[in-house]
Amino acid sequence: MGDWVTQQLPALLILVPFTAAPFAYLLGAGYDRQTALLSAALTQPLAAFLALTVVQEGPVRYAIGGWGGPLGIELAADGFSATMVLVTSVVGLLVTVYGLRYFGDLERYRFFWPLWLFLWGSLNALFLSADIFNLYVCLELVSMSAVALVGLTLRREALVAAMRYMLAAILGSLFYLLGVALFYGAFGSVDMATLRETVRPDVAGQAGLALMTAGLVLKTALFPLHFWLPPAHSNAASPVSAVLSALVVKGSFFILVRLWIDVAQPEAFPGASVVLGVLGSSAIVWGSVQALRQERLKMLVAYSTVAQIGYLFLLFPLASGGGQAASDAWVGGIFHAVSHALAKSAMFLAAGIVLARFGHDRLEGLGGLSRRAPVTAMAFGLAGVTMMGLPPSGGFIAKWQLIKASIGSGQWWWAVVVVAGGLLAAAYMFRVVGPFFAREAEDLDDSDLDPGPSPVTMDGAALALALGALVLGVAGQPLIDLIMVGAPALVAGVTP
Amino acid sequence: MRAAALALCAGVGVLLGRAVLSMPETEAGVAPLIEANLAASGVKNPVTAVLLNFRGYDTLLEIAVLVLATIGVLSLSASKPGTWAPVAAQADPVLSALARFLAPVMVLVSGYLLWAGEHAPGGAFQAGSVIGAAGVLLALSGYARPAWVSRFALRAAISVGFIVFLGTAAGSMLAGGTLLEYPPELAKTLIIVVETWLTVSIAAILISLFIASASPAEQLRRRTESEW
Amino acid sequence: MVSQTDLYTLAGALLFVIGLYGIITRPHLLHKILALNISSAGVFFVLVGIARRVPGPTPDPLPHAMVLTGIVVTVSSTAFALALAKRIYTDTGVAVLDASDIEAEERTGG
Amino acid sequence: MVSWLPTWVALAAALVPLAVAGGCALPRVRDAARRLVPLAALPALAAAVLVPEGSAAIGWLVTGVTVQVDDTGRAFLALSAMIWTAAALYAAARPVERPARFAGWFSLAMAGNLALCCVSDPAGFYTFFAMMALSTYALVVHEGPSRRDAGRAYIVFTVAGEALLVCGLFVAGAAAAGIAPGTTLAVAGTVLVLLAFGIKIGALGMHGWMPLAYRATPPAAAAALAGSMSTAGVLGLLRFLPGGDPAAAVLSPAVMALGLAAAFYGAIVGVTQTQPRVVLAYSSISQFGFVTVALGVGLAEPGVWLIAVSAATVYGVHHGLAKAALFLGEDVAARSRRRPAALAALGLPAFALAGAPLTSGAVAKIVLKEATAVAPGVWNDALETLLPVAAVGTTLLMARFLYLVATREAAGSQEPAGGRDLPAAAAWGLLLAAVAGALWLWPAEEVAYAAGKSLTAHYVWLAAWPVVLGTAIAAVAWAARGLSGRFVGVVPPGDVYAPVLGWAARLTAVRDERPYAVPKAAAVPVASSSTGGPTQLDGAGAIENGLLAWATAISAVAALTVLLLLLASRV
Amino acid sequence: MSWEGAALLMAVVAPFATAVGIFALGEARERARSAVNLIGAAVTVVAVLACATAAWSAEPGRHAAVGIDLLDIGFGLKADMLGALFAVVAGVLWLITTVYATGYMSHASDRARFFGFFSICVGSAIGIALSKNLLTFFVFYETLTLATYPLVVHSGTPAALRGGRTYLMYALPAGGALAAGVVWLNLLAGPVEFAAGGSLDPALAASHPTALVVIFALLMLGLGVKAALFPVHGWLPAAMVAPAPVSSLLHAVAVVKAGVFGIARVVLEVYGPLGPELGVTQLLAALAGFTIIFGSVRALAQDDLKKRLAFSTVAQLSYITLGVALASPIAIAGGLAHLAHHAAMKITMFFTAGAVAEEVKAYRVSEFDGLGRRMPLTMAAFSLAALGIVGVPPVAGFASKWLLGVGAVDAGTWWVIAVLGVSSVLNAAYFFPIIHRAWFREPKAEWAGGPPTGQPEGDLRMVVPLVVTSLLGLAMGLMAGADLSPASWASAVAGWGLPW
Repeated sequence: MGDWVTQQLPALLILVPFTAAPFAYLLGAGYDRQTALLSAALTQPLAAFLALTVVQEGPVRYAIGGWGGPLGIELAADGFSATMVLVTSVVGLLVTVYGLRYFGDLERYRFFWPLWLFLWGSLNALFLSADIFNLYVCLELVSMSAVALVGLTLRREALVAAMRYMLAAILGSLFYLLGVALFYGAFGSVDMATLRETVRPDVAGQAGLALMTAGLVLKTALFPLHFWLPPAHSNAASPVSAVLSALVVKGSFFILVRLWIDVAQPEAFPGASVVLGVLGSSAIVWGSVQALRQERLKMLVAYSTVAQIGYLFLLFPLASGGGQAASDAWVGGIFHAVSHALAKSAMFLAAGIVLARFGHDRLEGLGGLSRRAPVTAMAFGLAGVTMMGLPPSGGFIAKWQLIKASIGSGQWWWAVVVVAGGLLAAAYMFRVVGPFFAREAEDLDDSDLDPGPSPVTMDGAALALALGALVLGVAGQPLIDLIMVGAPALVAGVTP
Repeated sequence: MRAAALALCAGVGVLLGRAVLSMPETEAGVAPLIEANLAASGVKNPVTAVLLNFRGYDTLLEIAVLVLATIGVLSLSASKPGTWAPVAAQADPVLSALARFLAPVMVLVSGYLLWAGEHAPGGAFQAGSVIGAAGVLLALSGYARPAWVSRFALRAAISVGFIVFLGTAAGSMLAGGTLLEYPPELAKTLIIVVETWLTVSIAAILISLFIASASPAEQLRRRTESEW
Repeated sequence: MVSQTDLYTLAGALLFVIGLYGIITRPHLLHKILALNISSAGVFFVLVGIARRVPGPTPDPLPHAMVLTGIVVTVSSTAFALALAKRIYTDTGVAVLDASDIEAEERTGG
Repeated sequence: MVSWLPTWVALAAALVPLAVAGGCALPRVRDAARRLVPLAALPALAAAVLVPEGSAAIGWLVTGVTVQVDDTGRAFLALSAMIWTAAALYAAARPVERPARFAGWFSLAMAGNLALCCVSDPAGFYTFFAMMALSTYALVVHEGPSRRDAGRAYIVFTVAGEALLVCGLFVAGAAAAGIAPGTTLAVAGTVLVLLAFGIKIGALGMHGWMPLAYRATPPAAAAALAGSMSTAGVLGLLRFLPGGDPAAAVLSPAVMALGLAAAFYGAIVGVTQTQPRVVLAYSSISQFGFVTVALGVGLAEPGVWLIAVSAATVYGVHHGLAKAALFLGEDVAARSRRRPAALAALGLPAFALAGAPLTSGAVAKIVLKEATAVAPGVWNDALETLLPVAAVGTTLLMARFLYLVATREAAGSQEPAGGRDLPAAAAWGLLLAAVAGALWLWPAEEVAYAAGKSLTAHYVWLAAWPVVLGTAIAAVAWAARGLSGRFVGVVPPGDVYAPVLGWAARLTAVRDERPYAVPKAAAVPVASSSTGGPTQLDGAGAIENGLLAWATAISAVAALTVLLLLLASRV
Repeated sequence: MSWEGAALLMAVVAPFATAVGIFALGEARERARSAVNLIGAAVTVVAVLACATAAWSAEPGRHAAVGIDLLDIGFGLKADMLGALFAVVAGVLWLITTVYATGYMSHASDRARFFGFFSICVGSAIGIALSKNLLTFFVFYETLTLATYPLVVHSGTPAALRGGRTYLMYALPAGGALAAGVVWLNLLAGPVEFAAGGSLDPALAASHPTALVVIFALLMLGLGVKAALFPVHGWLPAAMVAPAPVSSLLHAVAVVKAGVFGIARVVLEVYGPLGPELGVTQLLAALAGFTIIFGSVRALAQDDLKKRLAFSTVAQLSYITLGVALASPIAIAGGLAHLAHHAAMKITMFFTAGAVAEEVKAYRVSEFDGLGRRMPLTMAAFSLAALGIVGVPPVAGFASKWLLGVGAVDAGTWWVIAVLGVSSVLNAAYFFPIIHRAWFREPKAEWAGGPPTGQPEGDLRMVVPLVVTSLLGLAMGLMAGADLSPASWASAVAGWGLPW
């Protein structure tokens, strides 16, 4: 049994949520939450198990239908994939637990569970796929479930935001698919392992890469293409916002990294990596500036996501040189993705509690929150530590690595951006946290909306995620070992 | 604005064309491999072989997309999901007569399409669409609220294809293979089983998509107050 | 010398950018969705064109399979997008994304 | 000398008053403790007599304290013990308000004063010196708000002195720790030590506090202050001036000049004063001028330092006793119903100070002459001629003092207050006896020699003529009151220092500011609600809205694609 | 793990665990909370004393240490003499402050939050003290930065929020500068350990002189903010809006000392001989000297007592920096001794400020006339501490000043002596008026009779701690020469800390 599970791990990670999804829909009211919980309770250990296997036995390959690439489709789990699957499972489990009470058995929110399970399964499928066309299907699955979740509240702003997101997502997928077509035309395969051997820096190939990049950048909401993210993430129901900011944007980023660092080599496409770095830096600055201007908590957090996404894209210029700096950047970028996932979901979950309790999330209305909802306030504050990149936190380790990479690779200007970004983050975080300690609790209007103290499962989920982000800052070594398993040649460097 | 957009699109077009033309004249791709393994796939049509066997996983996910889209649409729809909303108060007699005559024929046609899919273009999607059309026709002609259809039945119909597909996939794993690894001798049978149930689901999906989006606006409005 | 296949593929590219232009410029959601479908048709053209590049009579089945999968995916997403657009229209009375598009919408009489 | 007494006993004995001070702070035992104050200095007196020569290091105390018993220390310890005992007895006889409090600060100052006589290391000396000087502030201002100016004058000068002293002692301390400071630092250190103790002894330019403080302090405390505590400054100089260090020789002329100037300045300004105690203050300034001269001579060359030391010691003791007696006598005379007798008794310390024959003054002046005789070159003659002239000045001062005391009632300034006259008079009597006998019973042989010499005709004449001359001038001035009266009161007490003190007052005046720790919180107004993005639209907001518009955004996608495709085409 | 390792971990973990316990117990269960708090503080004291023992008994250059590795970063703790000095000060004073705070906060709200973050601050301070390398230090340093904020803004008044904002405006950029410096240094020299006599390879001074100077500047900027060095001292007076226990323990001891302690670590145990060689320590000394005078002058005219104390702190902290920056073991001993001495004296004065504010609602110096009659013990303790700050023997301040002065002679820097002299005068100028008002001015009518009959002069939970700390200050000075006194301890540190 045990080794059967070991063999089938990648498939199981996809099958479990995908099986749970239709059943959650089929069984409907009364059983959907249990189904989701059961699926989460199964998937999370599987993900942990996968990570363990990868660390112990190296990268895992899985030939679907027994054909293997390039004829068939393969699943592949190296350190990067396993990491993303793992963080997905952690965030997913806690969001599920949070959702149990957040949505309760409200008829209106019944659709959350099947949609969310679809999203979870699609994310796993995406992170595990080793076939660029299959990735297109995964992208569509992820996007559509995400969009459907955004529209879940049926509020007008939410619906418009969902529409905007939907169109952007489909367009992104089309660009990506066109790129896939060109790749196939140029190199005759859609299997990454094969492509890794055959890919050449010729016009068609680079054009394909260019198109895929454009589409994925759009889906990742990198500045200046972030137009769809703030409305979508801020108007969705909070658990949805959490998943979107924490995981969904990372999905398209994951594919970008695969294509750039793993399949193709950045130096095979000179200049483009710098473009991505510049856009990333602009995102850091612009997103933070916008976050500073917001007056609603969830808008601020959404813009913070826009800013934090920027850090991820520093990976491309920093890794392009190879060597130690590249592997520092590799660890830094992925570590940032992980810690941001944990912290940002914690923030949105906390924001959700605020909204649920006090009926609004106006910043100037949050005075005295630390008295009214201490655990919530603390969860938000702790998550903020990672956002600012202050030690001890995963954010700090990530920035530490990025700064090291930029100085180590002689591109010190990226380091300046990183430090400046940290200060800006501190500025907008304390715009939120400061008023928490204000004396006048009457700011929080006790409308009859207030359902009283938030349930321990919700507070607990938010706090656990925030603490997780902090723990990464001191006990992150295992994760780093995992990230480095089967790292692409370019960044394998010397294991830090 | 429009001028700028036009210029940009033109730019994309030109560069894209250049890239397309720069592709190698001939590129075998995986065609030879497909030829070589066609026999083991359980179907004669190479495209179907790719769809249902070599890259059956894509198809699995594609069904997932379909079911997901349906659930998404239903989540947006006004009336309680899965119920048959009254569409036409009373249909005109001609339409209903035509519907009564056509519906069985369409079911028959879809059966043929399903069977043909194994060697010629066709299969679950075509078959499902035809039945779906029949359902739409019935709905339009006022037959669309038969008492024997419960919500659960519709939900079951929507998801059964996907569930069966997943079941065979899981079965192949339990049988010791990998995901969707059909034993050659069983491949054909399994594929036909999956295709059949997919036909049911696709039909149900098309019908419910039609019904779900055909609901009066005031019902929609009622459900959009006091959100948090 | 541009071959027949190339023309076919180029047509696909052209369709793609035509759709792209429509997506940018047409304010009405329905138009945008249709434009998206035009673009995807373009992509499928390109794929079919690529399928023709194999030596020998029978085209490469893989791109065809991709196209079929792509079509289903596009159909699904179109369905969902349409439902969403309809819902927005019933709730807000207009089917546009930006407030700025409303008058543009009225001008084009969508 | 009892050889079995360890050296540290001296310090222990000197610190007995500390315990008394502690007692005075405790509400319960306060009244009992206050009665013990007159006895507090007796152990120190005993130690001065009994503890044998020697030194002992107490490592753990502060930064390591060296207890030192030698002839110099012994002399000052005995002097201080006598004066403090007399003063304490006198204080016990005179009612003061809040007596326990007075007794406490009194004992604390006493402890510091006595203890500093027993230590020789910089840190230890500074410790007790500070204890003495700072607790004296409480004595200066004890009689209430009317004394605030005097108090400020005292504390400003004291603090400055402490600061200068500690800086000077750093150098000494470094030297003690075996670190050789460079010449510059050594000289600087010497200057600092001179300035610091100069303030204590009211050396010229550092004397501003003395008249005010002497006038303000209650009589008993004033006696201790003028007689003992100021003299402690002399001990400080003896201990920490680098006598015998050639580096310091450059300072010798300056110091001698300073001393001479002080001697005359004190006399000239003093005679114009209108209050007896202020006159006494200026006489102290003048008298310490003589001591300063001796020290200046000592600095000139290594060989003569020891002579200077003994001269300074003897003169310090003589002046201390006489001055203390004068202060107590002034108060006795002011309160006593038999003023003529008191005035007569006051004559003794007055004449002693003037250096009249047969008084301790005559002996002290001879010891001083021994020192000035070895002054280098021209200074020798200068001092030879100028010091007797200064002695004339001293006589004038004393005359002025007695005149003021005698005529005070006419001035009608002070009513005889209550209190027990007899014990007070007895306490004063003790001091008078000390003044009369101290130098004749002094064990050191050079003093005995000088005492003997002072009885020879030559020295009687030398001692007598300035006094006679001075008395004559005083008589003339009294005769010509109309003329001399013009000079009376032209110089305010504390002369040039009035502006300095005003400045000090402004320096420490508080600026009125709202305190941070406001007890109650004011509520913050709740801002109006806002939905979606920011309500106010600045530049960044406008740009962002542009970016959020669909058309712009998708055009940006196209633009990015073009850019990347262009990059792609560069192959 | 050896008992030393256990002690190290316990010393850092105990306060954090206490914080968790306090947060968990929440606002309502006060009794249990106070119990947890006191027990935690007591355990911490035992642990830090154990660390001190370990440091004392270890032969020079070898220390007990524990740690974990992350990337090329080794997070770790070690028990060395220098660290133990600060750790013991922070731990012991925390215990006392806890007692005081229970009294002071007895009517306040949000006590769970207060005491929780308070414990975190202390834990971070002890972590700073026991950090084994620059990076661990940095981690705890930033933790301290953040955990202090909720305490500064605790009262929640607009003034408090303003103060908090000011604090962050200084602290966060400083953190950025520190981060940059730390990363850069780590890249230049590899993981930077703290080692007696400096851990940097002297060859670096030749190869990267400019980089080292810039890094030093960055580090000093980062540490200087907490050390309240001119011109980045502005936050400290603003932060006085915090409750008295915060001002007492954090803004007189833990937080600000963390800054100077960091400076000591960097100057003595990272740069070592490179400092004077590059000429940076001389500059640092000059800056510290200026700050001493500047802070004292600014303190002169402050009417608000806490603000006056804050400026005094600004000046006094620079004594430590100055001592560390002078190239003389004696001066260094003086500076480090002042770390403990100033802590004991200044905490007493802030305790007093709080006790007076609570008891008689007097906040300004000008309201102190005759207060000595009303609160004799309290004001006696205050006066004793004030004399100590002025440098009047035998109170602690004198011992450190003495060592500093003699060290200055040793280093041949005459201007330091001048600075010390002037600063003593100024210290007297801003403290003696308070003493004068309290003891020599006529009190208000209701104070004239002394404390209300039959009652103590104030809440004993406040009076006793401040008397204890003032006596501590006296003892530290009176027995400065004794073994294990802070002064001797500091001398021992300086002794082995300076091979050059």
